[in-house]
Amino acid sequence: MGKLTIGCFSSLVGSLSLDFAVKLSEAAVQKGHKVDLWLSGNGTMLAKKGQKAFKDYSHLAKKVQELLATGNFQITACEACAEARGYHKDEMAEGLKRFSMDWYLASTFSADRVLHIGGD
Amino acid sequence: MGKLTIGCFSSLVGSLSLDFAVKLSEAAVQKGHKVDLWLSGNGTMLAKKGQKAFKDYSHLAKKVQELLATGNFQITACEACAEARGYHKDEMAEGLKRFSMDWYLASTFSADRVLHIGGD
Amino acid sequence: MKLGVFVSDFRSGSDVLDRLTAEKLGIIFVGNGVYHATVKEEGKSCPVLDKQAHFYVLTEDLESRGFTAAQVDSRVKAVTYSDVVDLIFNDYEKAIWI
Amino acid sequence: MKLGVFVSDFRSGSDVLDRLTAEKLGIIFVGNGVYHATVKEEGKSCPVLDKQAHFYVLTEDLESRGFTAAQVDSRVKAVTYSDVVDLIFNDYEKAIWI
Amino acid sequence: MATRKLGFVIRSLPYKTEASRLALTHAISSQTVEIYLEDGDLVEPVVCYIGDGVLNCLKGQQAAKHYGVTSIEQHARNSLLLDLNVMICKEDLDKRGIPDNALVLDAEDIGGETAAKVVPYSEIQKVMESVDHLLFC
Amino acid sequence: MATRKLGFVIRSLPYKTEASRLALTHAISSQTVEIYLEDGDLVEPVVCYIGDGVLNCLKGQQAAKHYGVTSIEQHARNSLLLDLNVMICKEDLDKRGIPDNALVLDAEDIGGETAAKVVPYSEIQKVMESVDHLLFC
Repeated sequence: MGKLTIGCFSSLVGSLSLDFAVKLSEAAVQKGHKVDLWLSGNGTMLAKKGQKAFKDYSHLAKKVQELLATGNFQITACEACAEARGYHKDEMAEGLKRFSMDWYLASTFSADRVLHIGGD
Repeated sequence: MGKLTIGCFSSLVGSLSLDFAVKLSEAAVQKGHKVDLWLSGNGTMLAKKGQKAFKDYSHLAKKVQELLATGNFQITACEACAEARGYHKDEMAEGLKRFSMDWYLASTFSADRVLHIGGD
Repeated sequence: MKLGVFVSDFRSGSDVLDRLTAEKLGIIFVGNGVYHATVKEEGKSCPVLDKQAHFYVLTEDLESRGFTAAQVDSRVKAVTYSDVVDLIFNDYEKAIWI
Repeated sequence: MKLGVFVSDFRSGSDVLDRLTAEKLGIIFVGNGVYHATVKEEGKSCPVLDKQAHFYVLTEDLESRGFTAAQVDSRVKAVTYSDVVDLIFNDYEKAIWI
Repeated sequence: MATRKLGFVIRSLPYKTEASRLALTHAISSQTVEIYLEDGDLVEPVVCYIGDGVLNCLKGQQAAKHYGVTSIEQHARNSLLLDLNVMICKEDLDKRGIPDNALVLDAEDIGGETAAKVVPYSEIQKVMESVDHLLFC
Repeated sequence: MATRKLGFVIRSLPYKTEASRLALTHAISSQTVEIYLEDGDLVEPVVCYIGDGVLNCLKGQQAAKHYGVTSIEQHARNSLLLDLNVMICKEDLDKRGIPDNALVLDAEDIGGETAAKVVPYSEIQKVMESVDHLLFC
């Protein structure tokens, strides 16, 4: 069993890249791997609590909570990227962490595989 | 003097398209025109209050307030697009309105020119 | 029609641009579109500049990317945001962003 | 190296892909990359499929866009998210997203 | 009493951005715009698909099943249900080898009365010239 | 005691997305990663610019003046100030007619000791093969 670190910079709604990252995380966790998901840039939109589920928009909050409950999944948002968008500490969804970018690099240190989704 | 309606779907940070929309609005207002700015999709990120100014990121909140103060500038965010991203009514920056998409179409009805920035 | 086209990207949009026709056509390079006006590839300037059109480039976006007006193709006129407002209201009836 | 490349777009990235070499190269079409595996232009399939590589397409993204596995180029294997996890851990040492 | 015509021209691929989805939802919102206008005033959208944008019109999109989001197909059907004027560029379909029967051309089964039209690019150019404002995405 | 090498390969244009900016800020964050690691463990980034990505390296970017945001040039200078290993693809510069003197190649004036290297693509390919993980953007 291995560890996969995914970095995702893509926005919550529209690109479906965050959806990809979350679904890939789910598939990996189901196979017994550990996954770290790092949100930076517009990807930090996923970290905001209180997202309303509409049929027209990606809604990943529930799946993220299920993954967190397995204990084999961590999700961390870039602190500065979040603040720049007006997402403050008390607006973070439950179970998500906030750190500076070095957290991601530290996660890759012990990762067997890294997938960096670097654009919008 | 005319009326310009701008629609912008691009994210707050990164693409600089929202920066373009705000700077174009400013230049138009300075020349005596009226401007309506419609935020939809990821563009609604501009509507969230409490965005912290960092040097690495676009920070348009101040300029928007200055434009609002002229009385010749309106800025309205798409309600559903905002809610899907977890931006609720009480998190809106001061002076910004929220309506459904028909507000934008109504604005184009009386506009002399429309510029629709439709992608990310 | 008199159509002003904002070209905001370097590597996409040419399929749209190639087919557009207008009685008067203005092409305004903004954002990463400014590379069309400044970068030669294999020594050749960008094919879009061969189109029958009036060309403009936004000075603010040019300078943000490390270019000066002196590096702009001679067919392209450097303009400011203030000029763009006049282009929109006075020179073109419709404006699109690609 | 054994390199798995996630190709997520239809109209960009070919400049990168053309130059990449690897002892074992896997190309996994995801997102709008799935059009590489399904759309022929002027009757010709996408040039990227002529590259010496193993090709995969993510079924979920294929079906989301209105295609079925039957419409996929014969050189491309349809895979699921679960299969992609195995590709990442078992078949390729490095993975990149373009 | 006046009618302003808006031309939504969809040139983007579906899903990678929200561009085509939002174009359709905005065009559809013309149905309720009267609440902001004076009696008799109207905003009339026309939707044109060109270039890669024609790939938005494919039938059988299973985005809801796989990602829990409404497919662009469903939005296209809604636009036809509400009898919007919809045109798809024939040359761009032909170039990509897409036959008419692969497209969402009507919403008859749910009560739509107007079918989308597959037309040469020259017809779309005419639309661009005739509308009051153009909205590309 | 181990060192893991990360290859950041920047192929995107500046400004249209945050890709190149975030690649640089993430690479730079390697300077503080030790707080999360055991003594002696390191993460060592190398930054390569290929394709349109080489346009990130142009000198004289006035993004701060016009848009109030740090230019990518400034981030590139910071990466050199911190002595990161930086490579720029020669073929891609030549193709676009960009001379070396138009590039941010060092940060000597602010105390950087390591210059960026203009290298053939084959050198960058070797980097891709030698690093532990590749981060394209």
